Amino acid sequence: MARHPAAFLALLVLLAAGCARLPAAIPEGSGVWRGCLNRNPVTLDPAYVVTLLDSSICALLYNGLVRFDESGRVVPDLARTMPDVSADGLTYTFELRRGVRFHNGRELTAEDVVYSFRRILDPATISRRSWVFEAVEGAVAFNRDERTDLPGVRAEGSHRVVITLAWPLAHFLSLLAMPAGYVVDRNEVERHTDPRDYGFHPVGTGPWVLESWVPGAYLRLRANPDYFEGRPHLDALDYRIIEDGATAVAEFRAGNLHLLRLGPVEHAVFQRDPRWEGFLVGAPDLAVYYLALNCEKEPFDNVLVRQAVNHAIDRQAILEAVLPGRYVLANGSIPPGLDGHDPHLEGYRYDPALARRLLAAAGYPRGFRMEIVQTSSPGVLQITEPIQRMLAEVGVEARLVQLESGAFFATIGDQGNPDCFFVSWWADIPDAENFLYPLFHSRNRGGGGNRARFSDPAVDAILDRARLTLGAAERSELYRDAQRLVFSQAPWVPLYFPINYLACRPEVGGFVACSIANAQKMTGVWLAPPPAAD
Amino acid sequence: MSRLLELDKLKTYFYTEEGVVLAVDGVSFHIERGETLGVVGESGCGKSVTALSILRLVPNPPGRIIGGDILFEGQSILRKTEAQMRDLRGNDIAMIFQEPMTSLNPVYTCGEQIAEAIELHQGLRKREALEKAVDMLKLVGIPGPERRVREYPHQLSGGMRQRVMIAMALSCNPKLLMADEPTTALDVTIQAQILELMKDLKQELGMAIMLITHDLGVIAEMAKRVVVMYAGKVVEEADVAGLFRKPLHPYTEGLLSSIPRLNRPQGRLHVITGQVPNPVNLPPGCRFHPRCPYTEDICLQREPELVDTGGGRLVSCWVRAGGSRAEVA
Amino acid sequence: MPGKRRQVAVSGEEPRGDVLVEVKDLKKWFPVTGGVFGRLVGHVKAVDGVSFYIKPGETLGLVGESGCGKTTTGRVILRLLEPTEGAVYFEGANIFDLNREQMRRLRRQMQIVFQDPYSSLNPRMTVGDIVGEALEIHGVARGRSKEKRVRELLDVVGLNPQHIRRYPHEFSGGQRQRIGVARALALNPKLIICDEPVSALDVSIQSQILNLLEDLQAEFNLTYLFIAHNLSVVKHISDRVGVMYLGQVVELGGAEELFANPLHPYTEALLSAIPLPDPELKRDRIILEGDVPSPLNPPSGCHFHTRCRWVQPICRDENPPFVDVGDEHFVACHLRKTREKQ
Amino acid sequence: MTAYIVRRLALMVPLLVGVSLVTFTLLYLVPGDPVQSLVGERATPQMVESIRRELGLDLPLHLRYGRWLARTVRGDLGRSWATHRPVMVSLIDRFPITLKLSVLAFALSTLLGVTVGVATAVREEAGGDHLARWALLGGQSVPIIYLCLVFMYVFGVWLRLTPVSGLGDGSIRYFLLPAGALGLYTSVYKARMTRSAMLEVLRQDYIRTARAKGLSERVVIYRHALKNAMVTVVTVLGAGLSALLVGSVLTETVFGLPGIGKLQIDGVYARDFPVVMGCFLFQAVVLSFTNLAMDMAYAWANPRIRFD
Amino acid sequence: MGYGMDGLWARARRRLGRNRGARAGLVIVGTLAVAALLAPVLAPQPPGRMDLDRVLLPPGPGHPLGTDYFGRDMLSRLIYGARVSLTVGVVAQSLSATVGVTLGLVAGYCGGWTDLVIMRLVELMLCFPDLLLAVGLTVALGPGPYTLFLALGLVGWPGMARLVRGEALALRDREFLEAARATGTGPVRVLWGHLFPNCLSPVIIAVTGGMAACIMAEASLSFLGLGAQPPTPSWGSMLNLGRPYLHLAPHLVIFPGLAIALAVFGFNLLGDGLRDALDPRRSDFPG
Repeated sequence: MARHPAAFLALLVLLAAGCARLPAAIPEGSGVWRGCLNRNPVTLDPAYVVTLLDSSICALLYNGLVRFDESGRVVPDLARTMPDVSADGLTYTFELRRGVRFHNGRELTAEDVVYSFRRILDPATISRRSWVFEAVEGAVAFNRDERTDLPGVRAEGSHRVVITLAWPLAHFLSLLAMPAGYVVDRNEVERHTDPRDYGFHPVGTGPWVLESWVPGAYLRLRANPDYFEGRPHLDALDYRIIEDGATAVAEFRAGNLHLLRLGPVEHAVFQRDPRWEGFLVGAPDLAVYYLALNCEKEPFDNVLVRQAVNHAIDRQAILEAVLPGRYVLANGSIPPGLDGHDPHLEGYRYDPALARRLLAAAGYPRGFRMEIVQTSSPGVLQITEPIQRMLAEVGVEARLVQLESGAFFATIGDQGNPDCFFVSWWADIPDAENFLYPLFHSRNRGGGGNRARFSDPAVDAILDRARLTLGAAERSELYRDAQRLVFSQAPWVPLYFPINYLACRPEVGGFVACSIANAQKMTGVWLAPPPAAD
Repeated sequence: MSRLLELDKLKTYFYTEEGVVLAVDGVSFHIERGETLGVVGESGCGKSVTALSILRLVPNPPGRIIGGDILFEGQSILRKTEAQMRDLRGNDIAMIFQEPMTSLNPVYTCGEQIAEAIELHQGLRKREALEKAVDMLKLVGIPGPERRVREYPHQLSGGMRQRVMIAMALSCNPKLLMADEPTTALDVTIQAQILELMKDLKQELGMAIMLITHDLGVIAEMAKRVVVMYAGKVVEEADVAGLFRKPLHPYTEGLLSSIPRLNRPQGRLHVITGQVPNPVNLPPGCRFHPRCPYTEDICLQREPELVDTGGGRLVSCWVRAGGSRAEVA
Repeated sequence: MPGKRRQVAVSGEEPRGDVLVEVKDLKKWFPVTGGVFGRLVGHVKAVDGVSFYIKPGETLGLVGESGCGKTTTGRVILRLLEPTEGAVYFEGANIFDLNREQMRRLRRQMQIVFQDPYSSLNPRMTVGDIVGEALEIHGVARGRSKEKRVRELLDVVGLNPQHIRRYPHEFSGGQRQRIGVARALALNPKLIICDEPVSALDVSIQSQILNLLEDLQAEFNLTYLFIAHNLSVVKHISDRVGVMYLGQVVELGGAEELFANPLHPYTEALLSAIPLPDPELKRDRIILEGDVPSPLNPPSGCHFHTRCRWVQPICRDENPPFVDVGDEHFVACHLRKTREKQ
Repeated sequence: MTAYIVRRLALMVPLLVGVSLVTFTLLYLVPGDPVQSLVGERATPQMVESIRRELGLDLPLHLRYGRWLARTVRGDLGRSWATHRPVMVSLIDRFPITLKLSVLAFALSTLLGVTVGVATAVREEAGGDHLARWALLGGQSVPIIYLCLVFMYVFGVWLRLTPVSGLGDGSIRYFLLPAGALGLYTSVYKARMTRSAMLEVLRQDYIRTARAKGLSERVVIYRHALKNAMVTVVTVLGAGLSALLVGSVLTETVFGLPGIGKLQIDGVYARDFPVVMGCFLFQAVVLSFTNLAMDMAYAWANPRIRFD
Repeated sequence: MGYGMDGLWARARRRLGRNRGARAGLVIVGTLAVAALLAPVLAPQPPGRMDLDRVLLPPGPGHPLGTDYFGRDMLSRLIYGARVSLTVGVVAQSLSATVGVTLGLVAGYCGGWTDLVIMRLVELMLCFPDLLLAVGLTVALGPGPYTLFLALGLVGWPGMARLVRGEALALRDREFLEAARATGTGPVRVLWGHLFPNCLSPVIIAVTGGMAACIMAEASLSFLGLGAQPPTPSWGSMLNLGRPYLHLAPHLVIFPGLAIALAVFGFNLLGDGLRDALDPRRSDFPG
């Protein structure tokens, strides 16, 4: 997954928060949740979801075979239990819950699961997420229109689904928990003359039913009374679409929103306000912000230069100035909280003199000129402007090239060849694999995720091996090794793992923040009768 | 019975960026009931401002009536309230202007514009007023008045518009009609029509007319008495015949001899030398002295008074009338 | 073409040799568009078949009421407007046959003085630039010598040569008109078209300019085409006078003769309409009824027939020829003979 | 009159073609492949290729334009590349929002602008009028986004007189603040135009005529002068209304009103070709019709103008 | 009337001097221009100097207007920002004035087909909403100072062309132009030597107003992330980058906002004053 940081800003990644004091009994049907989204969702069809925001809304409407719980662990969802996995790790057998009904009342069967997965891989669908299932037997050929059957996904009877993989994949279940693994109703999809219209009329099995969606204005979901885990506490979820951060703050202050995702500055403001003490919560996001250096392009094809750049930047000072209390300094790419995160990994310390020496050694005693490509959001500039200044101090003249996001992603992808760029990577799945394989495997250079165009056969070998390794401890060790190896060659200037803060209105209860976008189902949230307004 | 209108040393000044313009500077004359008085002078001599002062319509700022008095039927106009003034305007004293093209409001029909004054001053309903407007158009000789009353000014020719203006001015039977260059913008043949119309109407309605013009021909044809103005002052006042037979003031004299004549043979034209003085920077003494062929020392120093030389002829000139040295002294 | 073609009786096909300018059957129609796609709906026949000539050194006056086409005639003769039809011979050459460069050279020979002394001088230029521009364009004089010549010209027209750096608005109307005359004189032209040069001026200034024009004519042997609506002025300054009505010259003759003995009913009416500054003079006036018809759709036959008190059936159908009744007195009227008999 | 309207409508055709060509070219020049924004991060070249084919991006330029034109002529503006929503549906959904906002803002700014314009023209030197004029000028000097924020906090958060932002149920209440900010913002220009038109008119002879008739100053100003001044002001007002109608992006963004302007700017960012083309075309049509309407209003106000 | 006075410009100057608003506008604009020109002298610090230990300081000694999130001196940045903001205005307005005046003059003077073609083009351009056209151009060309100039310049010219054409049409039949042609002046010289100087006052007024609009537009584009590019501080970008700090460190928003408001206010006042002063129809003495 991992869409741009600017586009995604909203409610999704929520924090373990105990806002309202727990009452004796949770009131049933306790009202309407008022939330906000910072953009209009693009689509609610799991086959086309690419943004975190769409993903988080889909999570409310749909279920997959498995899902992430609030801490990011994979737990059964439509499946009654965790699947049986064959010893070779290739065959997964899922027993479905009985009596699960779509919002239209029809009962879900194994065929629906098969249809949904096939649909993702069907070349006619042109799904953006076919790679999720690429390990499934026959998937690649099916997706390329080279065969018409998909042997890897089968229904056995009405309530058993068997998936066979072409190669073992340790994090396969995590992939299934992504929106691409959500189950849709075939009839509902095919009802529309243009199947793409389904995206506006989603019908799933989830705890919430889409009631209305006025694009650009709001989205209203009502509780699904027949939800298989029981009806949610709240009656409905109202999500207003508020793009301007300042407007959202105004609405929150006016009492019109229950939850506000705080920017660094709002965070500081709310923190100083005693009224909000105890209603602010922070939790790390599964993401990493970094400055990528183009390893294929002069002068960054020289590891000494890359190391010099790393030494030239006082990351700690910058982050402390602009994101106090909102970051964990990153020395690698795997965020804390994931298996494989290495707290002992040593970063490049700030040492301009050393940086200059390295540059001289690399043949650039008087520095060089470069461009830092970035998007044009204010938060980004706050990081890159001081970087620009620090680089200037070691003789590297960096020009900041601000592109709006469309041009930015084209430039850092296959269509451009930038020197260096500032970007972030957000977890698709809470797995270390997601922070190494797409980012550093030479197979994924460019558009595939490895935008620094880093390439090292040794790293490739470890990553390939890790993907096939099923033992958790062993995998974790491999990823630690890979990370150490990668960062010894400094393809990035890793900056930080973000910590997100939310402000909750006091009447909110049972809200638990999640680090992964589609883990939040909003089923446990309730509202106490509101105290005096702010 | 008092005179219809009497101006007594009227002074209207304009306070502009360039300085104070003495547009009307101590003007005195009178108009009898039913009489046609011609006011003649060149542009900037103050004749239009005099007329506007009588209606108290001098734009303020920058203009202001700062002295003298205007008596209409024996009552001071300057002491009237604005409401009383509005009763007077268009009702007792009406005015028509030089440019029939621009003097009518382009967005209202002729009928509406005539009826407006009738409604206001005679308290008629709109429909009655419009009927009266048709009568007025008939009176001023506009063919098809029922149709014309619904037409806009731009649909009429210049001559027709001036007739509408006259109809509007006469709609409330004013005692005094002030006509400010009523035919200057019109062609000769149309001018003849309008002048003829004004003569007829005067005979019919019996109002007094104050005819302001620079055209001595028009004066000769229309007026009984003439006032000649120069640089904000009256320089001569006379009956028409007398003025044309023997002008007293050197300015009047020069004016009369400098126009080409159709009906008499003429050699080289006589010329009044120099320019009309700058109204902000008037010459001392007699304002005409820099252009006057008869200038004496006193003309440079003291302004002459308007003196009666007998037979209803008044002139303000040191040379021709002695300028009332005795009186001033 | 609507109506019958007017017969031209001024001269034959060849240009006359003894004249400076000859205008032959000149027409200037302005197209009028309207309708859904800007279709041509008609023409304003501003000048509709005008013929006359001007002899060197004389002043030809052209009078008529507004919209009669006298100003347009002047503009077409200068080729400021392109004619619809007809020819203008200047010293024997048809100016409409000249190319740009030839025309540019010819412009030195003919100049114009405008009516409005306010709008005819560029308010953003100094007097020196206004008068001297022609000198510069035609490469006559530049820099010092230009300035010297401009000062001379200012002196000639009675302005203070010291004022060369002043702007037009710093002058009075009469002085501005003098600047306009100086500009016209700059290139020593043979012909000056005076388009209502005194009608915007005060009476006392008018005579100054008229005298100036007469003096200059004598001094530089100028030829004038004097366009005006004021008959007194035209009579005073002209040797011969043409009277225009609705795009046509209806009568043309020696000034004294024409005013003493008008042959066309329009001329007659025009003359009697002028108020004379002579209160003791009693005369009968001919008051013309109604307005001048629109040049967009002039009356058939004789254009004047709608307002003529002598109108006959023939006048409605046939445009009268413009004929010489002797002594270079031309008139276009069917009834001339009939009335003479009366 | 009918003929005139027909003519104006006929003239719209080349205009629309022109607009579409310019937009098309501009879009073509925009760097950054739309596909990149559609596929997300982990795209295989094969996936990119199939999306390009789906969108017709593999075709040469003139064919793409031709296809678009052929479809548009049939009244089909296509579907958004990003959301797949039919562009026509989006336009129809969003136009009422923009319309409400702009008509309200227009009414407000006209009222405010004309009042202040007349007041300052009639009493040129008086203190109170100057104050009003300066206040308007001051209001316009604040960038509109901040004006919006101030309105939001004052009326929405502190006084709680109006909703803070958003579309709500679409009732007028929700449009008061944005229309207020926008109206205040655009009234300065109108005040200025009204003032100079009034000053011009007050110099005219017919005003003197009206006064000479004995009409009261109020009648002279409001009946005789204002109607004439409006003749000139109407054209300016029209420009203002069309500017509002085609979207006030910033206000819509800040107040979270999904209007045409917002749709369009999002389209530009996403390189959502059908949306952008559709929006510009739609705006050109709206502009043409407003201009036509304004010309009619002008003709109505000004009897000198008659068509044909 | 109208003689014995000094030049038209002198009168305009005097009227400007008498107009309180215009005087204030002139002072404001003049001050800003001087600040922009003398930025290196006036600014207490280089605009880019960071001090990460002294961030978000409120106004006080040492930093009269406080510091921003990098500890940069706000006053210095504002002074340098004047350069960008005014340059954007000047360059964009020069561009649109050049194009607009040329096309407007040609259209108005030549008439006929030329006029038709140019005016259709103008109408076409006017079909694009200003801000959206600027956004489109900026996105197409990539943000940057030149893009900003070009985008704002291109947005402005059709209005200017229409204005100048109207002016030229009104002047086209004035006799002084005929006089120029009668002396054999070529069309180019008539256009630029005679016609242009007489259209100058409305152009000056429009440019003054346009300056205000440009400063505003730069702020709007910054709001959309398309404004001036760092490290060059422009008021618009300072305002936009400071916006999140509205509650925490309001001086980050207030001062650039004030600067913009002041500049816009100044230019508008000046424009209004110029309109009154240069309007040739305004005279104080009737007839």
